[in-house]
Amino acid sequence: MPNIDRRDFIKLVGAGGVGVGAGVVLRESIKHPREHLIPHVLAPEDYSSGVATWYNSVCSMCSAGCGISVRTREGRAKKIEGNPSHAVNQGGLCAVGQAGLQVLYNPDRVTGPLLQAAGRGSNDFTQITWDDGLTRVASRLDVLRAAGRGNRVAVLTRGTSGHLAELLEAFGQGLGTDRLLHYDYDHPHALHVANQRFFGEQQLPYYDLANTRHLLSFGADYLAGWLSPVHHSLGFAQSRHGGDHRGHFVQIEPRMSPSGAAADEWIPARPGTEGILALGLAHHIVASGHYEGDDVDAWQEVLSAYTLARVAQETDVSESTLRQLAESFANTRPSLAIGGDGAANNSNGVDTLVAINALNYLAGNVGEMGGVIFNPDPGGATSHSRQANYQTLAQLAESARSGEIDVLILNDANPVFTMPVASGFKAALEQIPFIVSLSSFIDETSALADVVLPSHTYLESWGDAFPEQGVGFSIGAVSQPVVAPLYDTKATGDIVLDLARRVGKPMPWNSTEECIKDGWNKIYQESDSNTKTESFESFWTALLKAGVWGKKNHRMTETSRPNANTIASIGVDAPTFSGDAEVYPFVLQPYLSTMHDGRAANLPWIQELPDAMTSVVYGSWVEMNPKTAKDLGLTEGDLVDVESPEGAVRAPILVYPAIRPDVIAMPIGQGHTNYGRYASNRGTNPLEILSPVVDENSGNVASNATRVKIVATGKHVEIVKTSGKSRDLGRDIVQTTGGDDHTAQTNSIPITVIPT
Amino acid sequence: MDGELNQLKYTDIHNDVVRSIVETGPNYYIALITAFAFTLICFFFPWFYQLYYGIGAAGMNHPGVWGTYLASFIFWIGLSHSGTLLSCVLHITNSSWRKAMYRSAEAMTLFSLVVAAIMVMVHVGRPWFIHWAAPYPNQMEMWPNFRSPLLFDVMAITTYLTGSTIFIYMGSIPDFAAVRDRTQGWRNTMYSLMSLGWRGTDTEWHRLHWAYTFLAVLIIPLAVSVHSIVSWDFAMSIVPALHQTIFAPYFVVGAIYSGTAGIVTVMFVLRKFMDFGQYITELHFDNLGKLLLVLSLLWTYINIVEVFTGFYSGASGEIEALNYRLFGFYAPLYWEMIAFCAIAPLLCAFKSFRTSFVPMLVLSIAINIGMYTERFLIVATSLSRQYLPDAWGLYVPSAVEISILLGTFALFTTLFLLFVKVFPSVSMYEVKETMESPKKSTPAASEGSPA
Amino acid sequence: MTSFVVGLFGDPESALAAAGSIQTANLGTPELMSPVPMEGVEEVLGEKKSVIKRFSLFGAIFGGVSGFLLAAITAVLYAHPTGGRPIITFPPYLIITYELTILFGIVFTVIGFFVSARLPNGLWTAWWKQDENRPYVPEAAVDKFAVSVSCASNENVQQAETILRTAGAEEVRDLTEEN
Amino acid sequence: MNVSIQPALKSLRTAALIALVAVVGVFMGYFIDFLITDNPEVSAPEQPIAFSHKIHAGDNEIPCQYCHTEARRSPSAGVPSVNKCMGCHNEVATDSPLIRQVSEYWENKEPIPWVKVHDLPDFVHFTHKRHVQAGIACQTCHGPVETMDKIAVHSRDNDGPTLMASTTGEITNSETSEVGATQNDHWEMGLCLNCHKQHDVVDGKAVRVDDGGFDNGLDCWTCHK
Amino acid sequence: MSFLDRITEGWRKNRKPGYYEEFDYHWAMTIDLDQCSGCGACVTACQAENNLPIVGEDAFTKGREIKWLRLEHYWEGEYPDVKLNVIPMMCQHCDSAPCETVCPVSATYHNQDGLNTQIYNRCIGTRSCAVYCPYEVRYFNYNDHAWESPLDQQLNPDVSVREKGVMEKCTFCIQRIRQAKDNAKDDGRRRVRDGEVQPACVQTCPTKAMVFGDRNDPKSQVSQSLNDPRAYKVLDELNTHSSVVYLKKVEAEG
Repeated sequence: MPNIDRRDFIKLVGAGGVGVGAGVVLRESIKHPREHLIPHVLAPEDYSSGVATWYNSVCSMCSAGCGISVRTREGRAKKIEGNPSHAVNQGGLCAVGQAGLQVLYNPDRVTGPLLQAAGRGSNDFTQITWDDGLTRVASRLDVLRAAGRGNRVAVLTRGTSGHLAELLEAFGQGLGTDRLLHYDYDHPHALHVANQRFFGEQQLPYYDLANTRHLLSFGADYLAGWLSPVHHSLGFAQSRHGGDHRGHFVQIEPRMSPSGAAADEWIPARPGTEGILALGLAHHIVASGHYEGDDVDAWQEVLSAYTLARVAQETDVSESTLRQLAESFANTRPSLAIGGDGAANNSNGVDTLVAINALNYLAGNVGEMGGVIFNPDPGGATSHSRQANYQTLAQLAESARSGEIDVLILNDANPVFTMPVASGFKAALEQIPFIVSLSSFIDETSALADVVLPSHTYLESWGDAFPEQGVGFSIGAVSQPVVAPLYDTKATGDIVLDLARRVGKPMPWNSTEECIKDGWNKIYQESDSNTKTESFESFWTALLKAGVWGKKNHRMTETSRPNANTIASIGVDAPTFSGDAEVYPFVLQPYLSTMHDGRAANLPWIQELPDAMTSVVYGSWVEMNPKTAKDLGLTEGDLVDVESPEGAVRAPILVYPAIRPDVIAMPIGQGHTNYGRYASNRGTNPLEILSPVVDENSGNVASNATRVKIVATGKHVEIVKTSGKSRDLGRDIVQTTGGDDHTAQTNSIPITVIPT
Repeated sequence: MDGELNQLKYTDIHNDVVRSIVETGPNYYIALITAFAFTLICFFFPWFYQLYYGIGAAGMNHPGVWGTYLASFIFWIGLSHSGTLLSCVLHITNSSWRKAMYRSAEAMTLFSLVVAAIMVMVHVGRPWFIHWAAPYPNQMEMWPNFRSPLLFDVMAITTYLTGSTIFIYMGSIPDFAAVRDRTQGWRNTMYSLMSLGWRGTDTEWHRLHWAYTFLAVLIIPLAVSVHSIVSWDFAMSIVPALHQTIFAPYFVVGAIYSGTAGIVTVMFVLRKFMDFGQYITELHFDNLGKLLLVLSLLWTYINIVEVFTGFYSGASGEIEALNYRLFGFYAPLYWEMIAFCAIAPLLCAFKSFRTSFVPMLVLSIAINIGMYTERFLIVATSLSRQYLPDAWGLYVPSAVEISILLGTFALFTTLFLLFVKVFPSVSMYEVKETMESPKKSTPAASEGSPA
Repeated sequence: MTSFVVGLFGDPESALAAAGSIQTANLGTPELMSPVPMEGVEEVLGEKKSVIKRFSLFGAIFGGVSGFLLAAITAVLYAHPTGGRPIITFPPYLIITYELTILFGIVFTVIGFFVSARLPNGLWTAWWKQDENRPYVPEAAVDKFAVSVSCASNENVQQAETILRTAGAEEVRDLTEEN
Repeated sequence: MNVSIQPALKSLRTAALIALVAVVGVFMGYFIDFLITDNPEVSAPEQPIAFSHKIHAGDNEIPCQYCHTEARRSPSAGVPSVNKCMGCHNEVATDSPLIRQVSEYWENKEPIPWVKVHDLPDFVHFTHKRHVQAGIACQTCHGPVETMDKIAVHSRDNDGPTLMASTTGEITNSETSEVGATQNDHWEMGLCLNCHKQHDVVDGKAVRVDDGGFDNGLDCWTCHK
Repeated sequence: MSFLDRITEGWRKNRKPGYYEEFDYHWAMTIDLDQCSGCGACVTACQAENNLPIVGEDAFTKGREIKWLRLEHYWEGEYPDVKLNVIPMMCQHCDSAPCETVCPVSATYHNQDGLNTQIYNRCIGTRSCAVYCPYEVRYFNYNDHAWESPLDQQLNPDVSVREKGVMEKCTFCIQRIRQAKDNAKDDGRRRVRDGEVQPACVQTCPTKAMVFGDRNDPKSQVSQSLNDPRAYKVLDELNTHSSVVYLKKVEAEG
């Protein structure tokens, strides 16, 4: 040991001290901090911590009305899954349905009543109390109602079905207004009209994809956007591998949709000529004697003009293909023809769909398993009667301009986004002195509101749904709150009830729940006695548990005969397009993307979901045939202006192998200017530049009837997509096998009915 | 060299070398501080930022999950070869021209290895858990996975680092002793310790000789194994254009190649700035030049074989990957590499070129640039063109990565500068050995001894 | 008390010669100190044997065995099967074996060197009595060749000095009093 | 002249000594901190209400799961809700100051912010359910809670905690008393492994099988997912 | 049990390759490409179930998306005879997985259910597994991810949120498998019933194109589906012995 003098000693002590200090700090820094255990004040009955609880409800992301089961833990919604016992989706659920959670937990939700004092569109909202907000609205309504001028109040809601719709009806009556409009951009107006005209049916028929063996789809993207995608997907799968025989699917559309990709044949007919093609097939079927009805002569006469030769020439589909199509359609039993989206959104939309109905009729698919089956009257109200088409909204705008409307009540409808700029709808709304919005989000339309009375999301509130397209029998489901409301919001129904009370027209219910229960009580009373439970309460709890209700009231074998003048009225004119073909060489086809009509654009999961066909995320694009692109000297990512007679939007080119050279396609959904952090100022909205070409029969805008031209800007952007190279260079990654005889076991669950 | 060294006496060497350690002018310190500053700014700051933000600070993505960090790792490992390896080979074949330069060559090995080890830390996503790759008993009862090529690496590099450290240290014990006697104060203390009280007795010399030889024998296979193992990090995968049997020899040759070039660079620097002109002579550059020529031919050969077999295989994956390397996004780099590593070295065929210093310096630097490119291409091209075309992607280094890459060179320089200050950068006793021992000149000696 | 007589020579030959004559004069085996390894020492002073190679061999074997066992045992201690291969997989473990063989080979060689060369100087005095003081002349590290003789008695000292001088030593030192 | 390295060493001794002291200091510091913060007496955090498990579980022999009801049917043992406390305490010892605190919380309808003592990292998904149902005593991991006035992380003595058939709360030294005796007396992976290596579940109960190896919950995904 | 016994025991037990075949379960999945419509529901379901981060547009541009399950698109032919083939690609849980051998710290290995595990808290982020995986289904956390409140309330408490520097990939929804085993034990059953456990993607698939189950149980739906003449494995030539089997798409004539 060396002799340590004082200095050394101090050094030693110092070193030791520092060392110890360092040691303590070290361990404290790597130690886990203390957490807290916060117990309940009052233990809830319906869940225990660490154990998941499931609630059955209804998905309201689109109008298909799928049943959902929501997994909750510690009172928070964790996951949405399809309700296996619900006949519409049988456990399946689409991406948007999954993303419903992000509607509930969206950071951009309106957290309480707001007042936009600083002027419309300023986005400068101030928090107000519910009472304040309601009084502001009620006072105005009260004055108008008292003066008997309730008609100066307009209610514009997103498509609501079930008893909530009835509640709104009652509210409208109470106010004395008939300006109660449901608005969904993608509501199948043409289909309703066509079926009304040909079959005389109020309801949409049920298209039995599951049992058909030959599907002819005229532009209907039944797997992604059309009516009830999940149910169609189930049917598709069932038909492909459910039975002993593999169903054959043909898709006729100018731009390949997901359904087109899944189909066995994809036939790019000239846009708008689907109806002519259908009649061509009909002509062949009748001419070749496949149809033996006693009215065959009438048919022959009306169809005589549509010879295969002419049709081939007009539709740009080879005659042989047409003949072969007609043959297989007539010979394969059962077969089914459906039409929608691309085919319906033309100036001749309704005629086209009528033609398709005729085709079904002539091939004998009406009232057949695997064909067109008529739906019974649904248990609850559906909203088609009130659905506003383009013309209705135009009228609304007109009356707003001429100052006939004092108050507009908005509920989750966003027409400012989906109406073409040419319609001048936005400007018209601004004429209305007072606008109140019940939306949960500030979207383009709500941005015009003076007062925002935010409503619950569908996961927080009561409701019910009776799927419009149905499943061949009456079916409905109750949507119950699965979590306690996050924010200071109210259920739409409760707000309306409150308003009604304040304007002195109280309704028989105190809450939405009561209203719903009341409605279901009626259904319970009507339900046939043998399956009746002993009390409504037990029925109600059973209903909530099952999450679905159905009634064995199929109209399987029913068919209908068109009368002489119906037959005579059949005929499809060539489609009309806005703009001169010389100046505007391309037809623009805006199609529904995963974001639906744009309402899902504020959900990050949907923004990050690669597009089904192009795997693009975050943004919009212009789809163009490789040949066209080559001619125009454009490559992927080149920024172009898509100019229509009405205006222009700017988006990058995406070379798309499966689209007609004379057609340009753009996805709907992006291009929001004011819809939360995830959607705003991203991509472009093709609907803006649509020309107001209207299908006179349906009164709805023909969204595929706008011609455009492409103007290169010389700029280039990188399209954000997850795909590298979308060609497998002979690497057999996706392997295929020929032949039709595949007897794989079914993966589909047979449709179940919960008896009442 | 005899021609030149004969004029010198033992004392002169002694003085030169000791001077290089004891008396350093301000220039040295300026150089050191600059190098260190660069290291801080270009290497450590970006790295700390990356530690804070995550590997996202670099340009890597999916599928390009490996990038310049790994390339640098291989590069520095490669540079480390030839230092010790060359010196061992030459020691065993005892070729005398090695002796003037091997000390600094070995130092190069040592510091390249250190830098390489640090690059591993930079590369991994959670360096604060890197110790899990080392086998030590722990309460989790978890051990590293000895089947992993990466763990081979860990083992090999640890061994190699230990080996070359010991090798260079043992070789310089006598020189420490020599310096010890010429220094005072803390230096003296330091060198007394480092020289372990070496006296230079016949016994000590004898033992040293044997130990040194054994080390050399052990280290040669080690060095070969090290870079083979590094190559297996790639070759053991089934990625097209990486899954190659030829990779081990390819990497070893490449390593020695770049290492030799590195030595040329270092030689030049020593010669220029520490004026060791008399010891590091044209002869060395001449020999190194020949070596470079041979190696470059070997390297080119292996490259051709790789491309040939790749295309000959006819497998879509292989062909696509090679196509991409030769003509794809990174193609300019590829051809740059060919120009620097396959064509330029052919100049070494001419003695006049080999014996002229500056051109050799330029060539050596060019070669190492080329070799770095090679490593980068191996990582980047193969990863961006794999089996599933839909998952193909592109990898471009980020600013942070490039800065860190430059920083590694600064780091290496710093370490090397410290080395020349502490170590006799030319081995005195071996240089003395190469000279003729002094003849007896005194008349007293002429009477002869009774032996 | 032992004293050391050290003669400094300017060239190896005469130093060797001196060493030889010292030995023939039965003054014990002299120690040679030189700046470089000297040729022909063994002819004069006889063969030298070193134990280093045994150390290296042992180290290598030890390393190899422990290397394989490390890999194998740790693998079964907490089995994590990978890639459908067996837990004890020879090809990779042979590489570990190889590396550790070399590692321990190197380490033990160094130990062998220290032991046989009795370095570090000064840590061996405890059990190497005759090591207590070992003569050293700094010139020997530069350019002189020294022959040191350890003498037990004064006459030996005289004798040694004369021999060294006659052998042509440039200088002869007696290092006795320095310790 | 002598060139032994000893003088050099001598001159370095003080420096070396200082370095040594510093290093040792670091380890000591680490260890001291360990002792302080993980010593049952010291490390037990102050709870908002000085609840005593000794009185409840020990003296009055209330079974653990009377309050921690979730333990047998949920991954998390669960903390009793305030009204659970009130369930007894609007009858029992209503006048004691501590109970008044409880009732204050109850009246204000506020939860009691208990401080978490036994805490696992977020990447560990431990389930009480399986262990309780397998008949592992709570004390096996939590230590003799019924003897603690203040809950603390229990550092084990050598014979370790015990495994027993009942989960009611009283400790019976069964034949498997060395279970969980482990090299680390801390809540770390080794603790779990040690027990899992020695036990297997035979018709729903954990029994000692001395069969190390791969199955029986040694899969990492048992807890880390 | 003495140290030596454990060694010998372990040696005896784990000598031969693929011995996990003897264990209770060997999970596998089949995907019928003839039914898959490429709608992407599975992708979102996976994101919702497994706390996959919302990485943002910037990360997508850099190619740093994290999608345990992705849809690969392969076009075939030119207009008008053009086809789009879509194939869902997720971790194939290979029985001889290239990624497992390369991990230096055994963060990924093969567990007794024949699953290819990924232990986040063990991972040190060398990313070599991602290089070795021929399917490129391993995704790396290049930075910490944030869930803007209240989006974080949706996070699944049964799944760890991964920190920066960690590799992650499809786990066949291990939390669900464990839950199913848990329930089985509650019912006093030794085995999980077929169809009792479904990963999020399988559960939500609108076309029921995916089937998941135990391959060791010959009666399970997946075992039957594995015998389908159309069954094939992607990149089978690499001998990865993957547990995800695809059923060939049918090219109908005309």
